[in-house]
Amino acid sequence: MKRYSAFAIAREALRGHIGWERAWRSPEPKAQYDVVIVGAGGHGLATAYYLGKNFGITNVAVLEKGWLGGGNTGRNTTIIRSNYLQDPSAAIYEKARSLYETLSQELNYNIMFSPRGVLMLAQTEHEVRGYRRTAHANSLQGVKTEFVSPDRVKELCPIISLEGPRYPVLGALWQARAGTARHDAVAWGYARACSDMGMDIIQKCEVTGIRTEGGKVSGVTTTRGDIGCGKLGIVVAGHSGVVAEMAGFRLPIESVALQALVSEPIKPCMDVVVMANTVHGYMSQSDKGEMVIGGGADGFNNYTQRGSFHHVEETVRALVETFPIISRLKMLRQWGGIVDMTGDRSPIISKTPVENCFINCGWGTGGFKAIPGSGWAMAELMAKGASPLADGFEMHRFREGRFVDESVAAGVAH
Amino acid sequence: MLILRCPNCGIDADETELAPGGEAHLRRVGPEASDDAFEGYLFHRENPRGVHFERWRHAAGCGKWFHAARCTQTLEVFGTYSAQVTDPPQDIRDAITARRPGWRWRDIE
Amino acid sequence: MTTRLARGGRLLNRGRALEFTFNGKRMTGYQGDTLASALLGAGQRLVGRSFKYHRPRGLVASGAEEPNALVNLGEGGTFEPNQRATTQELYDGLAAESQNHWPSLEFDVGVANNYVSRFLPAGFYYKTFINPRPAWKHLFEPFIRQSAGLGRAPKERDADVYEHFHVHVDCLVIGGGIAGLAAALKAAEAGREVLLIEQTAHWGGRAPVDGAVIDGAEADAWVKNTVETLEGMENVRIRTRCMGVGVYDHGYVLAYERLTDHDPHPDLPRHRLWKIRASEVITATGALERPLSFAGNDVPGVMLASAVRDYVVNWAVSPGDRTVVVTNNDDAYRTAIALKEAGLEVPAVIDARTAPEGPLVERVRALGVRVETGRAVAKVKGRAKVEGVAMTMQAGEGAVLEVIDCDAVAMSGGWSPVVHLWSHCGGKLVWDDAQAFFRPDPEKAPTGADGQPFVRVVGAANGAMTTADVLADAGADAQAAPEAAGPIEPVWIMPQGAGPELRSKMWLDYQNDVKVSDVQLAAREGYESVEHTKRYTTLGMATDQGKLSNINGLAVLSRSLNAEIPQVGTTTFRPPYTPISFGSIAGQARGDMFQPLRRTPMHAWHMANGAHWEPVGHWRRPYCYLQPAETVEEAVQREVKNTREAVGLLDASTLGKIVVKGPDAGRFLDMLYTNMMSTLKPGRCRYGLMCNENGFLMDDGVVARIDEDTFLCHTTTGGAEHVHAHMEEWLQTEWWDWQVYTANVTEHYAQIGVVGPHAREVLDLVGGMDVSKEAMAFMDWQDGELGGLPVRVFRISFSGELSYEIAVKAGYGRALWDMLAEAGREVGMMPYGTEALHILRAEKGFIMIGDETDGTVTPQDLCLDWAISKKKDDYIGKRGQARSHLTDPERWKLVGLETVDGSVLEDGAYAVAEGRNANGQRNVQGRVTSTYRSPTLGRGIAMGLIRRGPERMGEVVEFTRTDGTTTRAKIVQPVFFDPEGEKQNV
Amino acid sequence: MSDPVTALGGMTADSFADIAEQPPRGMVLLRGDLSSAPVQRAAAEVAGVTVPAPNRFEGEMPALCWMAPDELLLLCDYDEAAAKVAALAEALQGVHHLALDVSDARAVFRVTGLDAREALAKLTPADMSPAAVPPGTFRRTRMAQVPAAIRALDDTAFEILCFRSVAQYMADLLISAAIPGSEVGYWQT
Repeated sequence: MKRYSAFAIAREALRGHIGWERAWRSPEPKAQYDVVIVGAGGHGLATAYYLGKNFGITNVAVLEKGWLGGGNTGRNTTIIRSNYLQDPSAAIYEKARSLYETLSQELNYNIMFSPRGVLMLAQTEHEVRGYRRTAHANSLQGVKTEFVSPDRVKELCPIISLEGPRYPVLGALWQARAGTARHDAVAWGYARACSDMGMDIIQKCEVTGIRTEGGKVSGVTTTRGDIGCGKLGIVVAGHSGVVAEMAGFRLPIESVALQALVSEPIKPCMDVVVMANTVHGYMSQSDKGEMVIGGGADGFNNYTQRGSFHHVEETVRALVETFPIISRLKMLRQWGGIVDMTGDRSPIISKTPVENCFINCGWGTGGFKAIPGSGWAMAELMAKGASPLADGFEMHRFREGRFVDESVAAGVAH
Repeated sequence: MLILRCPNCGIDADETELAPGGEAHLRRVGPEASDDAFEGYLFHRENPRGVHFERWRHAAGCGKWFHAARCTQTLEVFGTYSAQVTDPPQDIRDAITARRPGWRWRDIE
Repeated sequence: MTTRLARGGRLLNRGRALEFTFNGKRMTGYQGDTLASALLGAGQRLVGRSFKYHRPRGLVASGAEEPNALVNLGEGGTFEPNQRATTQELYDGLAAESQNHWPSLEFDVGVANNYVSRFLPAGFYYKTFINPRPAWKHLFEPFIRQSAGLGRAPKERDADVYEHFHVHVDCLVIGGGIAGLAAALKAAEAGREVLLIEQTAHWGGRAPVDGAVIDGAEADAWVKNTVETLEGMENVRIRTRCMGVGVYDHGYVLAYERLTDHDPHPDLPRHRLWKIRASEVITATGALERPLSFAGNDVPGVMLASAVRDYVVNWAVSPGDRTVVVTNNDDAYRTAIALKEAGLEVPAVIDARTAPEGPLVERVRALGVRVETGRAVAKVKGRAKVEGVAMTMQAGEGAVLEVIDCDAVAMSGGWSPVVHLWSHCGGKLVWDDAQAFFRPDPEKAPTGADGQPFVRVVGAANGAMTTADVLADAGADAQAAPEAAGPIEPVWIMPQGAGPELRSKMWLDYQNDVKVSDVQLAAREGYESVEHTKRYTTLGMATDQGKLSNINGLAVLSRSLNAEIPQVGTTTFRPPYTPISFGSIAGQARGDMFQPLRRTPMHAWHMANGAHWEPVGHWRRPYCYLQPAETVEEAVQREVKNTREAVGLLDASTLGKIVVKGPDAGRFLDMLYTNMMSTLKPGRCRYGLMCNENGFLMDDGVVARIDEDTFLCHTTTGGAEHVHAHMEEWLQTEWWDWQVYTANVTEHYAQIGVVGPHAREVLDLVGGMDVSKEAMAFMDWQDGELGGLPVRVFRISFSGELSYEIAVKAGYGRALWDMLAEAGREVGMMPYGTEALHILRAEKGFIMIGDETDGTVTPQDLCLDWAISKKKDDYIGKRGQARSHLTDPERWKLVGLETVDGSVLEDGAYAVAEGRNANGQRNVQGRVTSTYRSPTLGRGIAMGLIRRGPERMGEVVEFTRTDGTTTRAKIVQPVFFDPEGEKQNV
Repeated sequence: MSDPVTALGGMTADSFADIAEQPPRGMVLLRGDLSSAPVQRAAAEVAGVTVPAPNRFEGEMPALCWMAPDELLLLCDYDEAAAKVAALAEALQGVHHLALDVSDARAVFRVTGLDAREALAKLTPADMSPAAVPPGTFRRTRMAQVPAAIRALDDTAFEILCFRSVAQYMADLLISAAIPGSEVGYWQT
């Protein structure tokens, strides 16, 4: 793989950029792989990457029914944070965050991780108590957060209206090392690195069936023929239920539409990410200058990548109230993705009733921030049969009443 | 933005007048139920890409619950019906069959 | 230079001159001008700088597709960035500034990027700025952000107001060109309720500009007649300045009406967002002309041929004195004709086609215009303005045949139907090879609630490109002379053999500076999906959302991949069609109307008596009542002490009150509550717990039995609606054969707590009811009269004090409150707020939903087993509570906590345990759920959940502190005050 | 005994539609099987008007409003509410039902004017066209962010019922929806 660098660009510039090689190969599928990953989104590609990097497993195919990174990886609001309440969540999101910090260097692909800091506003006494609780928990989890005063909030984000007027800002949970990254680049960077390790990323290849022998997975049937595998990882987010059904087991998952939108680009006016959960809105400003805004999720099963407009309305209403200056900005584009929600809104990284078949799903509205940690844990689980980072996220936790419930603090999972 | 006709009052209700209630025709299991049965009842929701039966409440309206048969891929509504039934009535099933021959939901066809 | 022509201008009112400023320079235009036409008319060619290379940019288009002419408009509370000059109508006093340059539009240091552009190819930032790591955050990213971003950020709160409007129609027609007018008329004549909307201020669209002849008369006449006819019909409504924003599921359409943008007014709504439910949507949104990709096609003065025509015909502005027309189709010849008719010079028409013929071509030749065929533009001469074009062979590689002097270039690469609205809700497209564009696939229309198509496309938007075809497609009875037009010849780059040097000067996306060479690079690097290419190059991601660039970019991509255009496909069309203000989306929901604010009947009294508010759901409750020179903390401590020592007055109106009645009411409540309610005696009260099916505590409150058939259930403030809905859900969807009716009567009553040693005296002073120990025991309730008002008195206590809760009809709430406050003076009564309430209950070890519970806590965790009936074989939550994790003896359970040093534990503090888990996290053994400074006991008290807590009385555990140290606290019983309950039983 | 007060003490506002909070109003909630003869008879006798069809009301005052398939709202003089409840209890002895005085639970606004319809259509997603909401309609819906009921007295006069605690919010909404000059001119006749 030719390394990317300023020098490489200079070299190519002088010869009309003819020397750039493909970021990833587009091979024909082989008949058999050690591991097949279904889904070439961030989580699937990261799983493949860490299988190779951490466990030397490189005879791997990543199958994608559309184009890589084309699902929720390329549709989210790119927030990266790890200020979660429960131990299992804090562990995997903090692992992800710390991997993000050096991912550009590791992949030799600039994913533009921007540790600009995330503010979660506390606008009721209940939220104040909730975030104080989270701050205490984080201090024991090795996650650096602090509960800051309204003055500090104003300092960090001058365009916030502290008065509310409806829900005065009483403080905020501040994670300075949280931030954002360029979502597409994360998928592309992992894809390039996987391809470079000799893995096959096969796009426009839809899995239509899962083959098993004696309760063990033996391969998949696809629109591009049968592909055998020793182990199978299902990492398909919104379509998990559909693929799980092919393998013959059910998931505690429901798929709903989640929306996001951006404004037209303006000059920098917001250097941090702000989440206002009392009024249901969060916003950051992209490097391009767009205000990036996350909307709510539909309350009904939905496989269209369109949501209901009233969620957009509620979010915009909340943000105009929180950031009065945006009222005269314009919405440039709105879109939707299909997210997979579990009973406790926390993910599933788990073995399945089918031997050698593993599943990683249920990230709901918060998957992007977890990609490196999720891939790391899934790879370890698939390679070794267990991973401390996956502990607590078993698919059967619900029958025991063992939830990883983040909604218990004032926080919501975005 | 869905519109569903509330079978209780006949109003074509805007989605913002309604409250979604999740999967329809769940059978509550009590203290005697097995772990499997209880997990199934509380967490294993149908999540089909296609024909689905679900519950809604006409919250900003007559306040009553009702059932809807809907396609989760096209959002086509095959019909709405009373919440006081344990299975989809025949006319609803027929309406679905007319639009989606060979459809299946749980053990219902 | 460019000038306003002496004659013409079909949209102008020359009688009304308007003053405006651009970058502080005073200019004059006319009523009917857009800001764009006025700028051009005033000789202002340079209107902005591009996003990446900061290249000088002029107007390219005349409408919503314009990528360059974005301005900062207005100031202060009415300042707005990125306003499109071509869609902003001119008004007197308009003040605009160009964007994205420093220090000035004419001299912009950012243009440096342009000279190093070869070092900034598509995606260059993915390949560099990688090392050293800190540099990205501190150096590269700030630089990139600063140089991006177009318009300025507003500084002030929006001075304008906005509103929504809901309508339901049979037929919504979007687009007021001749197709839309004809379709609307057709639908109206069929007797349907029709709404016709047009985004500009004018009806007719392109037809009048293009000299169409309908029913033997000029298009303008037909348009005028048709509009008058429609206006006269009862079942038709028509609106201008109203744009179709997006088409959503089930016939939901958003439209954006700009009410005062053309004529600012401080008091009237600026925008109105229409929420339309339409049985049928007809989109007649016309087509957009495509640029041609030749080197230097972004130099100011290079415009779309149709735009040149618009400026000349509509606004009598000449983009140039000598305009070269470059085309691959007949339509651009109309521009040559329009220019000649306006007395302007057309040095040449450069047509890429080898043998164009037909009436338009002949007419141009007849006008003596030189027509060069099989030719192309090699490159445009000039940097900040067009100085000429170098002509070459389209079939060749760019060898210059001749340089033709000119000061403007009118280009046409053909037309693309506007299919956005068709596509928003799932409509699919087909590639029309003959006309070289995507048009709606009638077989794959968006479908509605009934599964049937609900969107129809007519006119140019549907691929009908001549007036006659448009009218026929729209079902018009009107006739237009058939216009024989020669076939278009797709030209995706010009000349077709152009090398890298030229290709790196061919702009596809003007605003984002995406060039042919960038798309080709993306393809080469494997970004083969059209979505990959879009995201890698940012093609079509600018504020024009690729209206000009998408198809050209797509064609270049498919050529690079040696694939057919339809195989490559388009990117997804998403709303809005053009950007709409956030203000319009928020509508009226701002300030006081942001959310409903619920007020109790005593709200005004609280206001007048120093209430320090706390939002509780949509309610606002006094957190405490501030007296002069008192801090919040002091007020709370005073209120607690006074309630314990004298008597306090509490507004408890927000507590939920639900009547449950029927033969099966007792049985029903036995299922809803963990304890037994059916055995409650009329006249008595019982505290109850409510769980969800998971077994987690959901709500609590006092249930009073009114009579054999009737119960009154109190809920928490937040629980009222929720619990009522919960009850109705079970009654309607599970136990519909049970005979039970419920009613939420929360708001019918004001509820007032009189709490403290002197409570009974206060009630006696008001008079009317015997509330003595004998007459009313603890947990009794009675109907009666106080101060002449009918009341219901509950003798219940959430504080451990002698306490009465008095319910009175809301209309009398304030009256009763005033009487009690007056009477209470003698015995030192003071009102108290929610925080004092919390402390009072904590001192007694009473749990608070939301503090001790968080959705994962069971009654057993809170040692409330006494409130869980052992006799019942079922209640909601019983099965859930039997699951292994919920019966785990290691669960954290409720205890009291006493700090060893008397200090106050921090909110949410965790109890640390030995060691770390496999992920390196410190082990924990519990947490604080409530913590206060108790004025009664003069020290910190707390409740918490501790592993096996009740078994560990007396043990000392360590709790986290924000400063990193810990506080030691002893595990004790949760009841800190009056454990025997003597005070409440007096 | 002092007089009862409404949430806003009878506020009024003149916008393009006139808005006026109504004085205390007697309201009695009746839940029962509306298809059963005894319930129909009792309701009609006590109210003095016939039982309305779904989404309709009968009588301006006293009136019966259709709330749900098993719920009516009886409107009467404030002082008569208690007596009506008693009368219903009397008439429905042995019949499963629920009758309650809820007079103080709600606020009532009257919105009148040629364009009153348009002011309401700015707030509710319900179809407010004359065809969909003719006189006699009782439409329970959402207005902005709160549940409400619209009672169409005639083509230019409507009553809005909402919960008492949000009366101020409703008043603010109605006033802002009727800013003079912001008429839409959609249903003007």
